[in-house]
Amino acid sequence: MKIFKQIGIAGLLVLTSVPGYSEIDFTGSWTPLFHEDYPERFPGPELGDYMGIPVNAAGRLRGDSYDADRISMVSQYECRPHGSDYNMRGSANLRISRDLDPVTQAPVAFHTFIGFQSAQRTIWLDGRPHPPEYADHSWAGFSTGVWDGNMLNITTTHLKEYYIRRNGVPRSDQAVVTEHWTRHGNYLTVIVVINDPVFLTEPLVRSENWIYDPGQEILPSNCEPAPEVPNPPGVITPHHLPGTNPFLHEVADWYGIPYDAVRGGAETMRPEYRKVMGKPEHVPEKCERYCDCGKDAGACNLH
Amino acid sequence: MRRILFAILIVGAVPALTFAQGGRGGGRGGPPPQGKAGAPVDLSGYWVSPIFEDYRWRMFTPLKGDAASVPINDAARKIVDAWDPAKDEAAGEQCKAYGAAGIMRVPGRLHITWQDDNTLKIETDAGTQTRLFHFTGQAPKEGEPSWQGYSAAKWEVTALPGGPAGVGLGMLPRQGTKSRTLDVVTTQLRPGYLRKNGVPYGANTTLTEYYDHWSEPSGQEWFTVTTVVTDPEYLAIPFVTTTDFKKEPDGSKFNPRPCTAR
Amino acid sequence: MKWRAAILAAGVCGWLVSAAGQQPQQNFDNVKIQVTPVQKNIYMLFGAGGNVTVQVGKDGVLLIDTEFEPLVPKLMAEIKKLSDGPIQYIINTHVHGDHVGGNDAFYKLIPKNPQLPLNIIAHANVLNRLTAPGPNGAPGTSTAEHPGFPEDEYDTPYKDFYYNGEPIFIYHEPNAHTDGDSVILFRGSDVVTTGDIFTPDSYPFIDIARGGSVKGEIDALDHILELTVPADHQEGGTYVIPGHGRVCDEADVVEFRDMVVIVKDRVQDLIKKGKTLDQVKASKPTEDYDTEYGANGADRFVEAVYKSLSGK
Amino acid sequence: MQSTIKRAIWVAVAAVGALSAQQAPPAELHVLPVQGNIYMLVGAGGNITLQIGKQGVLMVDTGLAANAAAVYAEVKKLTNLPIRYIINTHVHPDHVGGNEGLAKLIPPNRAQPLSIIANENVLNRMIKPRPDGTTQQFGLPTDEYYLPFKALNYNGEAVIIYHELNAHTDGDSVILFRGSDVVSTGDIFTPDAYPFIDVAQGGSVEGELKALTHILELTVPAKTEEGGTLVIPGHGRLCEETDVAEFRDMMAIVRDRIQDGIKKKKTLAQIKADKPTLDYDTEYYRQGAFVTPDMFVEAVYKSLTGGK
Repeated sequence: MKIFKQIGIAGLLVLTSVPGYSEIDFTGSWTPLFHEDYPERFPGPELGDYMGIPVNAAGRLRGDSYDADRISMVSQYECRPHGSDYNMRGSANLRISRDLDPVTQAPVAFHTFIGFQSAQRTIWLDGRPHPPEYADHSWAGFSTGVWDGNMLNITTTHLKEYYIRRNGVPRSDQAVVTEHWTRHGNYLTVIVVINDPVFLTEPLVRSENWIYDPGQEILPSNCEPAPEVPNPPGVITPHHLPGTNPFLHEVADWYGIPYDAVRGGAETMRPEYRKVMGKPEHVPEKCERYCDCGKDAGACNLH
Repeated sequence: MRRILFAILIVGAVPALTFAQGGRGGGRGGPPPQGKAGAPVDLSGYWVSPIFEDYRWRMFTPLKGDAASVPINDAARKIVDAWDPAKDEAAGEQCKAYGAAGIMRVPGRLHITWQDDNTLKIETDAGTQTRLFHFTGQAPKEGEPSWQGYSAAKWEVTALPGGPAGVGLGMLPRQGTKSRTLDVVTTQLRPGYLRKNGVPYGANTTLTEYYDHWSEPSGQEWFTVTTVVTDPEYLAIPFVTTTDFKKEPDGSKFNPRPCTAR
Repeated sequence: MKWRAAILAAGVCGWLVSAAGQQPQQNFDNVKIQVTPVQKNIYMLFGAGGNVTVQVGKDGVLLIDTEFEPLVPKLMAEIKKLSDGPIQYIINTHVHGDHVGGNDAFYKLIPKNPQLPLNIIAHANVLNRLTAPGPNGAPGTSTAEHPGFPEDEYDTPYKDFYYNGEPIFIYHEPNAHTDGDSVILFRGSDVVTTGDIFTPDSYPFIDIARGGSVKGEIDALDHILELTVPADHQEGGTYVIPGHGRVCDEADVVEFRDMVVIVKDRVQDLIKKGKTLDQVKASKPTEDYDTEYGANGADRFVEAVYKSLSGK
Repeated sequence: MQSTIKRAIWVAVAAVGALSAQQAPPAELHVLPVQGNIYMLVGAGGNITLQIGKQGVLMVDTGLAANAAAVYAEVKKLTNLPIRYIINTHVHPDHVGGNEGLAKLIPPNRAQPLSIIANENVLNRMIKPRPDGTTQQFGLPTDEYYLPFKALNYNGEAVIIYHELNAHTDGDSVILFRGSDVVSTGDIFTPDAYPFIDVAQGGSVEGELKALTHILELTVPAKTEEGGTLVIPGHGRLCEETDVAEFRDMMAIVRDRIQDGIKKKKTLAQIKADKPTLDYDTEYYRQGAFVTPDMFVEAVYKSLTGGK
């Protein structure tokens, strides 16, 4: 009975409709694959490693001044979730859900939930405008998505200042992030493009992969800043004065890399840079740090 | 727009109508055209790969024994530890890191052209390699293994988790999404390296690639290739990476140079 | 980008305008008033100059800061859209012309009502500076010719009262941006208005000539951080209306506070090494912040920090 | 060690005394809606403050051990949401007694685990052996804080916990619910009984006065000096700023009288004989109340003379 009705309606509509296409569905639980930069993403980046970032002088000095104690001494840093641009590179699992318009069944929004610090984000698909410039910013920012075939193109504004790499290279609250999500079978590919006039000389492009993982449990995380020890007298925000950071050469020496390359910058990221990059000051015999991260699809042991 | 969408959703749910359009979903009136004629995006031109990720593994020949991020197994670990570039050179195998499973990660530029209506050609300046993507179906039975192997390509019809694209689901043929992705499956590979420092892949490797084209707000064109290396011999799970290529106005920076083992 | 420019412009005007709140030679004809609902009773209005905080409720309307005289009719029109209740309180966060410039005009526009008198509140130092004798013995401006001057001044560490169903705390922040800064907490609405102690898009203008100091500035920012309580995961909760720029919360104040502290530490270090002001400026102690807070404000900021630390 | 145990016993007795002034167990519990998210739960020992909102339940104090089950049942009548926080204003058994029972009754919740907060001095005292030699295992305030204040945001409002130095004890917390505009004082403020200044556990009259003055800073009355911020005392009725002012002034006046006596080299006995609280006894002392005028005078005297 119902079927006949449908055919009736459908027939009618088909006559009046031009070909259109439904969207890819990203909903479900996903686990990140760390097949690129595993040691950076977990257990964490080396200090002073700006490789692969088209960083400007300002961003580089912020990184040089960064003291990791900041996270524990400035209590407001303790419970921050990642910015939504960094989150797709982070080390927690991801759940994506979707709102549909009850009448048209057209997708209204995707919601992402990431276990680390309960990071939540909405990507609006209904064509709504972004808020005015004088509205408040957030870790997730304000995201709108537009479909291009099987690719969702996302634009994010209103981000809070955060970092591009967890060693102090910042991403400013003026950044505009564009993303391109697509899905191939059980693989989710997320391309993140960060445009930051404040700290980057050109867009930063990073692409991550997630694998479909139904049935995983993602719990909200509870976090309360709890300063364990008071700051040393006079210290409000720990940092290294310019030219005094003793750790900047470590990464070059540990991995046998020219120091200039470690400092990052757009010019160091072109293939032709290999011709001019110069010689490392120190080259170890063989790999000694994180050489087996991800071996047998396992975690990252330190040797 | 939503009206149309509504219509299509219903059409998708009605056998009589959708069979009439051919069961392969996605495009109407049977399978969509392949090859040059069916190209939903234009990948031809000169492209460069700026090194944003895996910088210290891609830009340099990594330290001996560094297999970080690759889900290798014990067999692979032995080969990694035994890596000796001199031996490879002596054996005339200095192109081991330039095979299909590794070449897209080698810093360099690509020149992509249509060799003919059914063959997309990718030339690399690093190692002067040539990959041919055949839109004419599966690999020949008796193929000779080579660095670049045999690549069967098709314009993806629709993304369907855990199944071939666009087939019917139960009684209802599937109304799919219009895809802009180029799917390439490469086999008949000569054993080579995923990384310059001897992280291996074996002869039974199947390389699956998805080429996705996108643009910056500025209009600057890019494509990202999602590479899935499946190698029962040396990998615990498929090795999945994404490599981003930026369009260049011309070939002035395309700089062919031979393979090197170091 | 345009937005930033506007803010900087306004900031600079604010600085140029004399304490008596005379208008800068600036045309406000095309200035549009933007209204942002912040939280519960609180709205933020912005045209040109400083941000205006508006609290509306069953009792009436409370304003913080008044921008420039020519903008007052436009501001008034927007306020009327939010509430037709009486305007009973005006609070000035500090003495600069882009924050007190509209006081007189508001006083004139607001209908007099003995039952509901208009209270204009600021720290005593704001009134003192507004009425202080001019240079070379020129007579001070009298409150007679400026009925909009804050004659309900306070000189205690804080002042509190209850309005529109919530407690309102006005804290004096000693010698921060000036010597008459007030930070206002709307405890029920959970919103803090900071005045120019906090400006997310530009370096703080530490007005040493009017009693500002970098130590007071940092103490004030730390106090603001004590007042703000973020909701889950360091976001939202207490909202912060800065002197200039967008609506913020605690995390934004932390970024700003850390910047001021880091630059202060650098300048302090250079002073210890016996560097002169010019040498300090030349060593670019704000290099990594200029792209964010505006290079054109850097020298003024560094100079203020230097003078405030060296006493020279 | 000996003295600690004695102290513990003494406090236990003290608490029961303070309680018997109001009613005898089995407790008859009453719930009074206060303002915003806040309810006052009376009858379990010290007053219990409940904050109930869209996220769950936050409790200030837990009453006597014997009443834990009854208190839990009462909370369940008000909401099915989980109990996320317990805050203890101080260490006395009529305020922390219910911790252990509640910690056992509250089902584990991975999304909103129970977290028990108090000043670190409360924890330090609670982990010491009890009179019977055993030590408490459940319901300890292991989310202790040591800074001047601790801030949370729960049920959509800021909740600020202030440490009041050496007031009623050395571990007193005053809690401000900023959105609901309610202050919970613990035993620093008890409108119808003399304060029990527990000198033995770090209390002092100066600290009491400072704490009461701080409470006056936190409270803002609405029109005509009434309403506005409401105050939940450690024991007794719901109050507001003016009630706290009355109490504070009583303390200050009695303090000054005794100080004067001390200046005149009077002994404790002589000062007691002067009846420095005469004009307050009818208001703050009722037959059977735990803190007698003499105890109050003695505590003030000891606190002013450094325990002599």
